[in-house]
Amino acid sequence: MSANFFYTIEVIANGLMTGVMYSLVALGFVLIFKASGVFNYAQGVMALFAAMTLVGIQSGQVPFAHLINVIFGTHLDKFGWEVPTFIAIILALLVMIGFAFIVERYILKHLVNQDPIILFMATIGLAYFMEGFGDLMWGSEIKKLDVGLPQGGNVWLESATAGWADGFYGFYLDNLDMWATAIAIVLVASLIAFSNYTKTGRALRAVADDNQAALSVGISLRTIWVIVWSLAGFVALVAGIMWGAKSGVQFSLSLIALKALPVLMLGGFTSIPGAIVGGMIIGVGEKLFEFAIGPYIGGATENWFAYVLALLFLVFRPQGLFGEKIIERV
Amino acid sequence: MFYRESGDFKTTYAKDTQTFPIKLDRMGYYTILAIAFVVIPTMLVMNVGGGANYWTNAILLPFLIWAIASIGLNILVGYCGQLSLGSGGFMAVGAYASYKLMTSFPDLSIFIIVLLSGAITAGVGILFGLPSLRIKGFYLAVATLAAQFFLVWMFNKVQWFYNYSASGQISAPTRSVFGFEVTGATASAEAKYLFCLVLLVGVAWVARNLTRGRIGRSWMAIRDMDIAAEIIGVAPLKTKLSAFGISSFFIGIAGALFFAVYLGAAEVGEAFGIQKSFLLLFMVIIGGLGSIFGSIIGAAFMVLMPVLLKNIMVGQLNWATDIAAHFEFVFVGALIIIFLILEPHGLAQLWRLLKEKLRLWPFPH
Amino acid sequence: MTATVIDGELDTFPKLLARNAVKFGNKAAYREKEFGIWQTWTWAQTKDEIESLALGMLALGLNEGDHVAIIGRNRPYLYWAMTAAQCCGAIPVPLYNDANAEEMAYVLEHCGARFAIVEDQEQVDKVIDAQETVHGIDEIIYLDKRGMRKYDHAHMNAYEDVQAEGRAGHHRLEPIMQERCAALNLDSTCVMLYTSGTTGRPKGVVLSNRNIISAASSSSGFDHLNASDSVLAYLPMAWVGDFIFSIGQCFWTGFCVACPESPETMQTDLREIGPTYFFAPPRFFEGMLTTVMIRMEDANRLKKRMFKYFMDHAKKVGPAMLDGKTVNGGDRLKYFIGNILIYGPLKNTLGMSRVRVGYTAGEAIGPEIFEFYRSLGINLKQLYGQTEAGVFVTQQPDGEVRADTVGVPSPGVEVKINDNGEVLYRSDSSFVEYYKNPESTADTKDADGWVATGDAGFFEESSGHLRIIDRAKDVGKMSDGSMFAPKFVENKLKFFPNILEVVVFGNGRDTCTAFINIDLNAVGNWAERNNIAYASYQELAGHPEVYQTIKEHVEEVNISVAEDSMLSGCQISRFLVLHKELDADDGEMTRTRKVRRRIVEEKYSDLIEGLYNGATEVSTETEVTYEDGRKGSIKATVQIEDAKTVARKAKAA
Amino acid sequence: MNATAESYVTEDGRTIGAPVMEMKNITLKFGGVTAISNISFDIREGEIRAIIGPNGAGKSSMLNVINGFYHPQEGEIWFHGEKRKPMKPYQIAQQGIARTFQNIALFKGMSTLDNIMTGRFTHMKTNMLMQAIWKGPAEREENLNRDIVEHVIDFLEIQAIRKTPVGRLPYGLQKRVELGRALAAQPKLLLLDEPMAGMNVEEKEDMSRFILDVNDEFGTTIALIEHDMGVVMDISDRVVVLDYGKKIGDGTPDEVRNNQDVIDAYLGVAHD
Repeated sequence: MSANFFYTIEVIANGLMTGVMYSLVALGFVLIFKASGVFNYAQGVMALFAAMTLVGIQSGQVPFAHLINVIFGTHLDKFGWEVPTFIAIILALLVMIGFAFIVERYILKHLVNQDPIILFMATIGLAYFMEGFGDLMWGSEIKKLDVGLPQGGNVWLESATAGWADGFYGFYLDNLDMWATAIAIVLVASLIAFSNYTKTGRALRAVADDNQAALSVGISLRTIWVIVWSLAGFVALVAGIMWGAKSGVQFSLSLIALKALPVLMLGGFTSIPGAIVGGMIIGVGEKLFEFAIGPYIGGATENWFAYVLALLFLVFRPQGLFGEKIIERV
Repeated sequence: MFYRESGDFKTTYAKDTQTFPIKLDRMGYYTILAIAFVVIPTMLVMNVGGGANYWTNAILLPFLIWAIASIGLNILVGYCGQLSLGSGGFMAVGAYASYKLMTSFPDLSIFIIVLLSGAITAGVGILFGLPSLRIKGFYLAVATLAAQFFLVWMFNKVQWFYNYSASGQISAPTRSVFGFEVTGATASAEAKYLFCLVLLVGVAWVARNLTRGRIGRSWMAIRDMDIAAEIIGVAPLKTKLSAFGISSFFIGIAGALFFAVYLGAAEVGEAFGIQKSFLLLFMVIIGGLGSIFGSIIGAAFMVLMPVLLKNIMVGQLNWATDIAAHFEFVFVGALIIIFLILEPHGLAQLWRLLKEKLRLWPFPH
Repeated sequence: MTATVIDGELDTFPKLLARNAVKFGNKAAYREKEFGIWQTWTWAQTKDEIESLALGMLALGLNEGDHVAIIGRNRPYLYWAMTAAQCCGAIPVPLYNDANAEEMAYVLEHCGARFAIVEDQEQVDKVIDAQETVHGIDEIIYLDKRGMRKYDHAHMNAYEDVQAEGRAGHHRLEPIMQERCAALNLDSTCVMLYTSGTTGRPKGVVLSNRNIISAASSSSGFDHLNASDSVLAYLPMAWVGDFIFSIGQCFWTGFCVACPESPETMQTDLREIGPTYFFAPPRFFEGMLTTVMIRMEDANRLKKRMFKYFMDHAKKVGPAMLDGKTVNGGDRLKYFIGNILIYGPLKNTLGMSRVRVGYTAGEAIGPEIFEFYRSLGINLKQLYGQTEAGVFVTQQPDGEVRADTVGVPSPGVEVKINDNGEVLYRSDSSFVEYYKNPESTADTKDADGWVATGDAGFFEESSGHLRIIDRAKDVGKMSDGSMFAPKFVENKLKFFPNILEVVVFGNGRDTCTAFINIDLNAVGNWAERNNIAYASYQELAGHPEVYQTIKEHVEEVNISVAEDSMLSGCQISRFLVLHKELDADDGEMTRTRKVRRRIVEEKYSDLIEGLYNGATEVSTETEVTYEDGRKGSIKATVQIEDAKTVARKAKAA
Repeated sequence: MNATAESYVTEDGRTIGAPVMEMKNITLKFGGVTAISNISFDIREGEIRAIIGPNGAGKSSMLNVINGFYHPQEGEIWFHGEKRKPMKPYQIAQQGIARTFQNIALFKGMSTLDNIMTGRFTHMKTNMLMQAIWKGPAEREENLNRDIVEHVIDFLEIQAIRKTPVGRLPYGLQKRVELGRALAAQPKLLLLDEPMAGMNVEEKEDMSRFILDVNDEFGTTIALIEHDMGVVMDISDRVVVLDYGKKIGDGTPDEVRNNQDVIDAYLGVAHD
């Protein structure tokens, strides 16, 4: 066993864990798409916004402090208290639920019978809006997010595996990544349980299959939308915490979230397992590609690898890995 | 109100299908052309108000160039119904193509260079359009992100594209048309302006011609109902690729101008990042999907609006620039949503409705 | 007055055609909206088309003096057919294309048509139906080939095929045509037109070239019509006015005649063409004004107020400005602004912005309606005329236009009033005779050439303009001996947009009463806005609120009628809203939509009785004819309402 | 050529020619489901050929096979005496087969005129460069085709809605515009999928008249699916009856009317 083999294993493991993070964002897309047919481009920005809100609440920031200051000439900054992490998470979640209400009330309601492509473009607008709004509310500087998750490499694993081969210094895996993976798995499991074993969950699935059927069950479509957007907000919050803890809360977070798009294309827009498997494939694929080929072509291939992979994949299987075959009716 | 159409009747199909069938519109069109080609250049030469360079750089050039790009994207999205988020990447192709051509063939007229850059971009566009046969809707939109990220990465990493310069930047040497310098540091404001204007008028004219006839109808047929289009003999792939090609041709021209005439020097990630793709998409949505006129006013709107916001918030209210920038995001985002809800066909449709009202005046309908 | 001298060279239509083809060779003669654009024929092309058809008909054996029936809506081809018939020495007889088979059969039989040139399958079918009883129609030529493939073509040809044959045989046939044309002169029959006739069967009015050409030339001179003018031909081709405009004046001056795409698109086509010379019956202007008002109802308040403000101003100064009277600068400026904001756009949407000379005739036009158009700056004038006169008896010169007169005698026309108050005229344009009807001819036209119009009227002393009161035989006396002029009152009532048609009774009685037809368009619109549901005309007509509105109109008219001492006895004391619309298909009106009073009186005698015996409602049953010719009947209980009248003023000493 | 291939003249004087399209032993399956099973029939030049059958009988699938949306697993299609290779729908359109859809498939964003102009697509040849320049060949071609389209508009009596966006038209008119689009292609074979579905009696009469006129004036061969038996029996020359993907009758309206299998299928006799 050469060191290279173990390094490859390490890359794969890292890829898997990154992939889980992608999946986490992708899950939000899938939830909304299944229930309302909206392809929510703003999912990434929602994660960013959720993370910013969390940090803001946690650190006792005064919302819109900059704006209030320039308008009224005040010098507001912080309230001077710090909110315990758990309570801050609950509050941030409430904000995201409130946000879901607003989206349904002011946007979706008015776009009910529009083309999917129009809805998609509306969510791009929403993404822009939220990005500006989040910056206005909490400031645009890079923030550090600490919810008490362990950071840094796992020393135990590294030292335990060091020396398995010549020139191999042991597996380097990030503690946070491992935690994130665990949380993501719990989240996915609970989502699946939710949609299979609760009344609301079943209603959500009914809506995905047939709007009329759902109406006959007696749940209003608008309620469903609020629920799924709230759920998506929750998922975004979790994703935001993970990504934010890893690389700080900043604008690029919303771009990382874009990676969820190729994940979805691979996994299919309507499949939760698809989102997970797709995330893994993308995560592992891009890390391996960078590891194996990156150095020869200038590196930073993660920027595009996922998209190109998804593109090529789609040409041969337009419905994605788990999507249903599209039959054109005449 | 101002329309007097009675007695303005058509005796041939050519007159019936002309671009401005109403006399007043025709007159308005000629007036705008006269202002654009005579009045504005004169004012620039005379430097009326002393801000010729500011006006050219802050408003006129960006407007003209974005209008070209916007017409390009509108052909793909508005006419052919293929959503693309890769426009920034295609602009970059135009920019780098023009850079390579300018540095490789110093004697070539910049006019030819710009057109060639467009042609090269068209080729790249067609390549990335190939999957459109199998992928539809926002699947395709996401797929075009591949073009965006891959192309930007490529221009960043492959040194040949920027002639191995240390900074990784490209900068435009001085080149001229008919003896007038239009690129480089010494080019005059009016020369740059006129050069871009001529190209915009040319692009708009070609776009109008393409969209009014057989090809335009085949694009719209694919957009409105691809199955029915196929049944009357429209070959889907060929049609979509032609839209990708033409669209990218225009976007490539815009990219070349954006780099060579407007920026002068550029770094790919910054100048042609994904934000540019979205900006262009917003121009098309706000201006009006499926309207050449809409593309132009959409570009005007998206160029003017930030300048205006900045002037008000930074210039008048003395706010910090970053707050103004955040506001711009909020404003643009809200505007997009509002337009999609209230008027999915954008400013062009509002204009059409207004015109319809004026034509019916004093009657309400 | 002297008649216009007709140049000997231009005494027939083939000669006028030849002149125009040279003089106006490349100028548009006829246009028609077809296939989406205005197809245009120059005079040179027109000549070729006409002659080809003439040659083709010669080949089919058309003889001198034959009658050629022409049936269809206004289309250049059918106008050409008229001249083509003349080129063969035959006489064109245009027929009302909406006539039913029975009416058509009568006219075809009466004129003894040998050829029929018809528009389409529908008209072909009518002619074929008529052929069961009418013999002597040897050839049918149809314009539209659609659906015609299966017909027996032994004596039937497509228009273009006839033309093709004519072109093919032009060497052989042209000399014959030249010969026939040369044989024509001023006294040859130009056209035969059937009067719709308010009573009895239609009569064929024979008009010579002298009649038509003198009428065309003097009227063109009167209004300075010239080759740059244009007109929209949309009134029935069988009507004399259309013949004078679309053939007579058109050939005389060389102006352009435009035909609409279809009757439904007439308004749009009018707007597109924007004619400079326009004729329409009062009914048309009335309908148009009603539409304007209805459409303005939905405008926002600002626009409505603006409209009212400027229209009020226009009423004040518009007609005066049109007549060239002095108007002060401020008013002129205000009118100028109004012209930009309201009048100009309004005229434009109505298609009237280029109208230089507009005429209305046939019936009196409401002063408000008349003033409305004049105040907008449209030079709308009135004329008085009839088929027998080649249209023109009197007309209003520019600058002397009023709603209540019909103008001065047209050039070359002598007019006098006989002892009974009946208007008589004499001119070069007066008809030759009624075809195959010497008694009627003698009744109407005396040995000296004076033609009785059947209308009562008088010359106003102050202006020298003629005023028409009513049909001479309809002007009667009430039981107290005062004058009964129903038309006078009817017209006043008809000026309300809600009222479409009125019939006033009272001859030999103490009081006047009336039948009223509401305008379904205007009242229906009102009902819709007020959430009043109705399923039929009958239901709407019987609605109490409608009655109330009509009652207000009637009372308003009574006040105005009372002001005229001679006619104040004609106030309406009781009225009813009729349960069905008066209809030409039921014989209640003529095809030109004039009420046949006698038939109405007979048919609704029970209702009239109710009006005079004080009943508050009458149950009745009425026979109706449906569009497809089936007969049926409708039952109704009609309400009768009283209206306030004003006490008579003491008669002026 | 055998005896059946010879042309004959109908009672109303139209000439019906040899078969233009022959379906030979067509079988079409979706997964395990057999939509069409071993069906053969032909369509003769100049005739109006109806395909009828209860819901789910495979009628629409048959039309989809004819114009290339579905590719049958077995069987041959002969068009104008040649065996047809597997083709894309647009290639089949170029061969002169046009159709209308059961659910209106107009281009919603375009006017009536543009919709029908699109029907001329296969007849227009100017290339992209000429189109871009417009003046010259492209404009000439456009105007020439406009003239043809205007004749179609005139034929269908839809002049008044020429420039109206089709989305604003009532259902009956939309159907007519769709027929116009197919007619503009001047097809050799016109397929109509339930042209009268959802129409009232008057609209049906109009549509029947148009179909008969198209056949009569232009000699267009027409194959149509229609549910209204009265209309089918009135206007068609021959009828083929499908039931559960099988052909159960084929012949003149009279023959079909008296066919026991057909009567059973329509009266709902149980299938075993």
